[in-house]
Amino acid sequence: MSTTIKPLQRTNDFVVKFANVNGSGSASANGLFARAILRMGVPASARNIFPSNIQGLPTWYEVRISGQGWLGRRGGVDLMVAMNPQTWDRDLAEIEPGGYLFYDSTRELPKSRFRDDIFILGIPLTAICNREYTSPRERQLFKNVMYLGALAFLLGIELAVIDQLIADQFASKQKLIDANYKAVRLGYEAARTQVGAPIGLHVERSDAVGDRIFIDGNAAAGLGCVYGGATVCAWYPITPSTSLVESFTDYCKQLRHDPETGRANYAIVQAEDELASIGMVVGAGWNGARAFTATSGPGISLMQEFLGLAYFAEIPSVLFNIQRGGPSTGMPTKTQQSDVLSCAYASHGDTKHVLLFPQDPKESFDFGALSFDLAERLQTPVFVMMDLDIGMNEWLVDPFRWDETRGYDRGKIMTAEMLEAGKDFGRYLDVDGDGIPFRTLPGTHPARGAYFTRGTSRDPYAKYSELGSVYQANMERLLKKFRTAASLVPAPVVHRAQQETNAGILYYGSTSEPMREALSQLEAQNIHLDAMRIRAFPFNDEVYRFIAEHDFVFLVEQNRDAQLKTLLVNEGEIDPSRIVSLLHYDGSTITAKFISREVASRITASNVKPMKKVAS
Amino acid sequence: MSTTIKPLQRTNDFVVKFANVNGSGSASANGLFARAILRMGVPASARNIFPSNIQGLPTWYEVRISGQGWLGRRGGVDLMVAMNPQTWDRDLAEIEPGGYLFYDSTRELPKSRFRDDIFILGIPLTAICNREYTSPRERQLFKNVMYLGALAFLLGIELAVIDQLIADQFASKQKLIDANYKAVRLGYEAARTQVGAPIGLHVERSDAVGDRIFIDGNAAAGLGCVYGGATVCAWYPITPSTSLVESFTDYCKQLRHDPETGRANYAIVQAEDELASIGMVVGAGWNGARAFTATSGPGISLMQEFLGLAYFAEIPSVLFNIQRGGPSTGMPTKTQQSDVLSCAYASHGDTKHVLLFPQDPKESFDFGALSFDLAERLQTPVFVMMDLDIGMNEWLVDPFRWDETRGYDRGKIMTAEMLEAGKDFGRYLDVDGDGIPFRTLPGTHPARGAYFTRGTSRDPYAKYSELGSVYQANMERLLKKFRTAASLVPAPVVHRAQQETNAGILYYGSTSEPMREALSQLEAQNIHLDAMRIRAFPFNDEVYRFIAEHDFVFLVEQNRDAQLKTLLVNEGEIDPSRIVSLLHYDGSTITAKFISREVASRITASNVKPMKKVAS
Amino acid sequence: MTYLLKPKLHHPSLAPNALGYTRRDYEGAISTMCAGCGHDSISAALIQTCYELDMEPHRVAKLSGIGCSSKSPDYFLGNSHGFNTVHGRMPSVLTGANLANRDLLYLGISGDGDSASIGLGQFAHAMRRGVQMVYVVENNGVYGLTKGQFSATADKGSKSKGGVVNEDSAIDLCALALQMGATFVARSFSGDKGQLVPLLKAAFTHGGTAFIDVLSPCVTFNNHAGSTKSYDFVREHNDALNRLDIFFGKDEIVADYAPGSVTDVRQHDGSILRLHKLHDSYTPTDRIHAMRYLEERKALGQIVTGLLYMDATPNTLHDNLNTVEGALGILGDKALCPGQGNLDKINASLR
Amino acid sequence: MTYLLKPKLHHPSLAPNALGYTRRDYEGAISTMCAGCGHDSISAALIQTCYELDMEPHRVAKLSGIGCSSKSPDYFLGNSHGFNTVHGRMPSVLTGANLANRDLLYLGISGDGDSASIGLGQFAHAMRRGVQMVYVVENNGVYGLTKGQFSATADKGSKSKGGVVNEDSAIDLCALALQMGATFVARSFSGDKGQLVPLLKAAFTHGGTAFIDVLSPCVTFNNHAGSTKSYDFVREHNDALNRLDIFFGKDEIVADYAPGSVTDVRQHDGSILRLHKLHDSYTPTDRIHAMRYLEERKALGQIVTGLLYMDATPNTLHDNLNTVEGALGILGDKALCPGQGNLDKINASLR
Ligand SMILES: Cc1ncc(C[n+]2csc(CCOP(=O)(O)OP(=O)(O)O)c2C)c(N)n1
Ligand SMILES: Cc1ncc(C[n+]2csc(CCOP(=O)(O)OP(=O)(O)O)c2C)c(N)n1
Ligand code: SF4
Ligand code: SF4
Ligand SMILES: [Mg+2]
Ligand SMILES: [Mg+2]
Repeated sequence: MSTTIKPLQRTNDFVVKFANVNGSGSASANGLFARAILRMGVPASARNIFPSNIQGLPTWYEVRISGQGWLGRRGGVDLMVAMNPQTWDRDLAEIEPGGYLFYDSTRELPKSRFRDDIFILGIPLTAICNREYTSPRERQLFKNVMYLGALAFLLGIELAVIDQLIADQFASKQKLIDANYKAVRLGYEAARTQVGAPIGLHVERSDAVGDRIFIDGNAAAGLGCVYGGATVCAWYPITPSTSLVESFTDYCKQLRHDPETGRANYAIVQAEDELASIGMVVGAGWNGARAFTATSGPGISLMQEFLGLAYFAEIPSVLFNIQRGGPSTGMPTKTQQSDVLSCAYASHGDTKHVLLFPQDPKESFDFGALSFDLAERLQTPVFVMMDLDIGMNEWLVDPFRWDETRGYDRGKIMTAEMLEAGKDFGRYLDVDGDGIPFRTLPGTHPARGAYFTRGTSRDPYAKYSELGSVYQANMERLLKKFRTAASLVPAPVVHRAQQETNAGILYYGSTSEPMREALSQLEAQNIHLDAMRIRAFPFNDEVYRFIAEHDFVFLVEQNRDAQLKTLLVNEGEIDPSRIVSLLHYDGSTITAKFISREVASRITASNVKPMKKVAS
Repeated sequence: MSTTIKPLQRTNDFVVKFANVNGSGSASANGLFARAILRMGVPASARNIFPSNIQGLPTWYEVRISGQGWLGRRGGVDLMVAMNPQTWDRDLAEIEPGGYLFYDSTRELPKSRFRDDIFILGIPLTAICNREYTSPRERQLFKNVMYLGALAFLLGIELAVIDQLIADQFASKQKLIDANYKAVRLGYEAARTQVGAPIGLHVERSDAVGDRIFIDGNAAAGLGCVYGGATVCAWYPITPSTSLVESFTDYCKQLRHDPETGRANYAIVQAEDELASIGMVVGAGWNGARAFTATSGPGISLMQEFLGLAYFAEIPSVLFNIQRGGPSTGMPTKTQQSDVLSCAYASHGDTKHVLLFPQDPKESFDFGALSFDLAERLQTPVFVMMDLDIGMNEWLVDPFRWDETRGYDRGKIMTAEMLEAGKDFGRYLDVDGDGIPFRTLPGTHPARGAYFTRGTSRDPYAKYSELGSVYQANMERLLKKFRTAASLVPAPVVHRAQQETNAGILYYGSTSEPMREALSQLEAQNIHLDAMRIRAFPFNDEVYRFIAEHDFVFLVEQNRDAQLKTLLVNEGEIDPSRIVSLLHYDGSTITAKFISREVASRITASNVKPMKKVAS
Repeated sequence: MTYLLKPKLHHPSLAPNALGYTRRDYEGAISTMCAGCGHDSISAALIQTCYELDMEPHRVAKLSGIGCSSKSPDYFLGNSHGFNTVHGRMPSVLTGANLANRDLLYLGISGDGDSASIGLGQFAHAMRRGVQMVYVVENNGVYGLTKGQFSATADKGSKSKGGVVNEDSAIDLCALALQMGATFVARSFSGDKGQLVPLLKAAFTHGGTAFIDVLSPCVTFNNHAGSTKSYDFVREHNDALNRLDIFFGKDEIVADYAPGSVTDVRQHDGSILRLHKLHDSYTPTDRIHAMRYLEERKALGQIVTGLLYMDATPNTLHDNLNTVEGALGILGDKALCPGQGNLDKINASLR
Repeated sequence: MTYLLKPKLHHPSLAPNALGYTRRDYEGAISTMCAGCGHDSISAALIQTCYELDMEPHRVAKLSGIGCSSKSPDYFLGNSHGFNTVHGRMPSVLTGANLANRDLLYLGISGDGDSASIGLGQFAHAMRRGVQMVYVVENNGVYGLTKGQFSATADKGSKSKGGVVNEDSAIDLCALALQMGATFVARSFSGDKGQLVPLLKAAFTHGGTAFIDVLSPCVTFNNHAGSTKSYDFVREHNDALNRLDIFFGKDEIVADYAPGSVTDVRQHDGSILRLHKLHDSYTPTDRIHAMRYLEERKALGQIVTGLLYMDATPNTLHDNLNTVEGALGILGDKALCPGQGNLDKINASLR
């Protein structure tokens, strides 16, 4: 250790990263670690970095502890819990100078395998395990729990908090609880005896968490589907969307069985592929159910033909796209926002689809529920555009709320009574001037209101027609309907800079949390930006106004080709040179550091100083 | 007949439209009619307007005769051959005042069913047929040939020309030839006796056709595939692409059997669907064959997943997309250019694909052949973007030529010799700085050059990698390759206005022929436009320069959403307000009239007069 | 719900059925098939079936893929909702529709190209899931709508109109349906309404996954010599297993057959299927036997028609999912939304 | 083409085969499967097969879909070109590759999810086209890579690790392959290399469409009690039909068996398959019998393994297409381009 390096001293503001092997049971211990921080009232965020593999490959869990409440990924590591020899060198290299390395010191390592600008914390975990446990399974499992105990000592996490978490997790299985208690204490004691004193990174009780909850976006969205009244789910497994359906399934089992008969108020079918899952959703939507699927890029590609049908035949349907690294199989366990175009303009021919961009699990729940109202109101597919970062990581978010006075908006459905009363029914007739026609549900009336749904051109009364004028009028009505959509989808959210500025910044989805932090970092550098979070496509007029109000705007995206910019420029007829793209697409979670660095370099480079607004 | 209306008097400049019933055998007689005009040296173009049905629904054949050589659709009808009672009213309404109606007068019709501003030519075709023929089949077939004879008399088509065409068509089947001769003469005589004299529309021998040929784009593209060295074709039937594969099959049977063994130098497989057909193309392309498929919109949607694989794994493959009316099943027998976006950005994730836009059958042949060179050079899918209008209609075009000195460009293939010589092989290594790596073909060398192809991220040596930096470098190389493509694809074609002008007009594909005429019409109105025909995506820099050179440009497209404009604006960072879209998308063939009217109205409306260029 | 039917102007000879509907109430738009197309005969058989079964037209949902065959639902049951989906993917759409509302009767209409070529996967998976439906393939061995290419049911060695010989093995959709677990499998011929209508009736009342492969010649592209799907060929090689009568509660059951010549099977809804055996050995309740029989006869060049197999007590997808009675689609907010109370508990569990 | 092989540093005990390659020349990258995964045993069997068959590694092209199983081609035959395609669509890619170059040996590796769920259609159509290949499904009844959902080969009534019971009928890929016209159909078990390796050898020398369904337990998600694809279950219910020896021209054929206990079948390439019958009645040349046998044993809860069926003189897709010898992909401009002379004639015919 070079004497010039001082150990990092940080309270409630540091990053701990766990380097593990896939399938070694570390996830549970790591999760307990993050939760323990939260139970101490200190905000934290956690991210899994995992391979496309089941067992044996490297996997990481990165926890950022931030008393100030910055929940985005920070980058860099202050304490590395290096449990995977395969990635030792790489893991070591990531530690900040003055940071800490925690490792299993059972097997001695030559000096050369370490760094001299970091602090080494060796605990002979394997040796202790081998001493304390006999079965290989226990030895493996409790090693993880043991390092949790050691960290409790080193970072000052209250043992009572961990105990309570363990008790909560294993409910009434007292034997398991006791075994875990023991392992925690073994680790704690080992650290106390081997290291002697807590390190410079410290967790201190706080009340900054409030009533927030800790949940991943897929779980939240699955719950949103339950609250949104979804009754049919057809899906095909694909990372990172699978756990959304698992969440829906679990919550349905809990909340959606008829209290009297015990029978299910829902139907979940694992289809044979994504062509079938979207087909089932379209069939169910046509037949009056709130139906959805969850998938990722490859599934979206396979669904293209059906999406065109649903657009043109106007069938309500909801798709959750948990985006991962593309194209092709790409990086299936990494995060991106790169399916924006393939969803917005899905299918051959002229189409436009509604997209929602939740920023976190909370909005995944909200938009998840809302999407069904929109799909039925607009009679069209609605995409909830999440990503792996939101979907598969647990986030600290405000608790879910449900407005009990809110009823489901089932849209324009012509009932038997209306038909009986002699109301004129034309399936594709724009009666209200909003481009949205009425529909009837199959089985409504024995003699009226039946029509033939098809993907071919037809007249307002759903009669087959190949007349160009009839076709064109219908296509124009669909455009009108899309304009109506712009007023129904969630409006953008604006954060005004503290000072008037001629520059703005646009972003969407999981970029939101790092953006909050980046704006504050930039402010500290005296760079002021008005910020707007886009929450849906088609874009609300406010978005265009925001762009018009500023001399130029940045647009942060997690894809290579600036896909949302394409939509903005195209739909809003905006001069592309007024939008400066900041693109992060290597599959890792975007950081505040990345955003503020990119913005700052461009502001300097182009020598543009934030100026007074030209017009307001 | 109101006495104020004069009968139309036109020589080598009029439109004849045949209204028939699908499946009634009229196609052959109608084709003879068009060919007879051409054999008389008079340029003509012909279009089928047909339903998505096999028998019994209305179908039309529209022939424009133009001594001046305008081969686009004109609109309006000067002589209607109304053989379909179902569409009588509609057909009559289309005739220009002073025009002619030819019909089967066997059954008398009340006066009210006619118009009084047109000239009626009734011939009792059915009566004559019933008198002359006994079998119902003959009665139906020869009725068509008979009206051909009648038209010969009325329009002044030389009987000898028709006779020769019949002789050519039926080769040595003398009985058939004689029967057709007879029917032609029956019609001719009937017209002579019933009408008395030729009408005001007249065909006069000319030499304006030259050595041009009359062929549809699908036949031409199929032949282009033969000349381009395609050896594997995998396809699935879909209108309007099917006849492309039929053409390839026929020409292969003629030209591609080994002279010694009689065995096939090609393999054509009808796949079970489009997922399989593109899969086969990808497999064959990977394994060293020049492979293609032909399809239309729904097929393109189904191929999306494979297209992402082919992009990312860099597999040469050629797709002919004969575009039809979308979205969904849409208008399967109508024409559009509405798959531009779904091809250019096909598949989830960030992708960009090469598109070629032939203007007519001649270029369908040329680009068809060229596409294989491009696909192998660029190691990527190449789309030949035709449409129903080009693909399924016969056009008068220059004869096909093949440069005998030209060899196929097989692209960068690392051979056994190169490997043996110790050349470093990295499948995704950018050795030449053009973004294009070398590939080896399976079976090349027992110990070197084998690699594992996949759709997941990997390093330049094709080794699996989930490292963000490795992934990003590869994605950037793909962008570089795409820039290389811009310099290899066919350059745009420019027609400068006769006067300097600040306005330009862009167009592509089948819009070309009507554009030529529209430009001359506009010139006559003193509206001068520089015109540029875009022939490929990615866009050549010349395209951007052209736009920059003009104050504004029109862009004519046959889709609702201005899809090529989206590409232009997006890829070229062009201010969308500088591009004024003229959109024609009702499924009918676009006309010069439409273009010149739209341009003129906008030039007037915006009060923009063609001015001197600002800069040159 | 019941409604007073508005009187229509009917031909007086069109007698109303038990529900007061005439045959015309089961008709649809005018067919655009080629004159003589087998598909039109199947439409007629469906009209007759629904009329004679006293079905409420609006309780039927008819779904199809793309093709001439798949257009036909427009030409019958004009008072039923119809859905012409995409090529080869009707089974999934029908499955979804069925999930949304288990109370309607589902009729899937498809072609051999639609179900055996592009749609083979969806066909097979719908069969194995136990989706309650009547699934009819109008099988002509070609793609009619795209002008006569071979489909996957074209027999090896059969010739196209243009003289090309098919080299791929044929797919026998009945054999496949049996293998996949369909609980009612039959084959018939569009030219034999006497056989087809009772089979359709039995299928509609079956209560499980009912599949009928109906040979339906394409007069325009596959009715020539050398075809094995032409009217002549099918007539000549038809090997009918049995004839069917179906009796409902209201019917009087006539019983004067020679012993051994008929078998009665009671369906789950109480209706009785009476099978008049035309082949001694065949009982349509043995799935393995049915599969073998089909294969053996096929090897002899025969086309086995009739009821091949049925399971009188089928299990359905809804049974497996244990869904509530009635349509999921009409469940109200109360049944669906668990409210803030439950959300509070969930929130608490996430801290 | 022949090349001098550069000497590699080999363990001295690795004996070279007739071509001078050692076992290690047939190995691949280090496996990333879970320890104990059945798929790794199949990789090992493939390595042994190719080594013992004296195959030139670069004459093999190995293709797969997506899944744990489909990753395995990375872990053997590192000197062969490999193609990890998209989920469920390997059959079409392999077909295209085969069309391009008939001279390589094609090995398709897939999973039960890959081939029976998403890929069922492509699987079936590849079988019926007669694509020459060895198609191996590494069948574990679950989606391994996506963490243990049921695949379409999961048996009805079997239980997932989480205790959920599968309600859909299972797809038997061997039965389907037989129905579709595959000319070599076998089933084996990853835990029984003694059975698997000879079957693989026979499949590689078969010369037509060879399909082998290999039960390959997923230790992580489907090896529990209640599963019908666990090591224990498969061992207990394995009903082996026959054992195979394969003799090539160079081999001396040993013939000292009790009469009736063995059958010899000569393959198209002259190799002899010797079947040691374990069941009296079974001869693997009767397709219909094979299908029935499979179904009957399945009904008894048994897993039939061994060579189920083979046609010793298979027809292939290339035979049907009458393509030239050699790879289409390497035909030169001269063979492919008909030149201006022909174009002139065509132009003339179009005037
Ligand atoms: C994705 C897609 N591919 C191709 C087509 C073109 N297509 C329309 S109908 C059809 C075949 C129909 O054959 P079949 O199901 O046997 O019906 P038939 O016309 O013979 O009754 C095809 C290939 C299409 N509509 N969609
Ligand atoms: C289009 C598409 N959908 C879903 C997936 C996700 N996925 C990857 S592997 C797999 C299942 C693999 O199961 P199986 O073929 O049985 O292989 P195993 O892992 O069991 O060996 C799925 C659904 C995908 N890669 N692509
Ligand atoms: S083409 Fe064939 S299947 Fe289609 S309507 Fe005509 S006869 Fe029927
Ligand atoms: S998850 Fe199952 S199939 Fe996949 S590697 Fe592990 S044991 Fe094998
Ligand atoms: Mg058909
Ligand atoms: Mg599996």
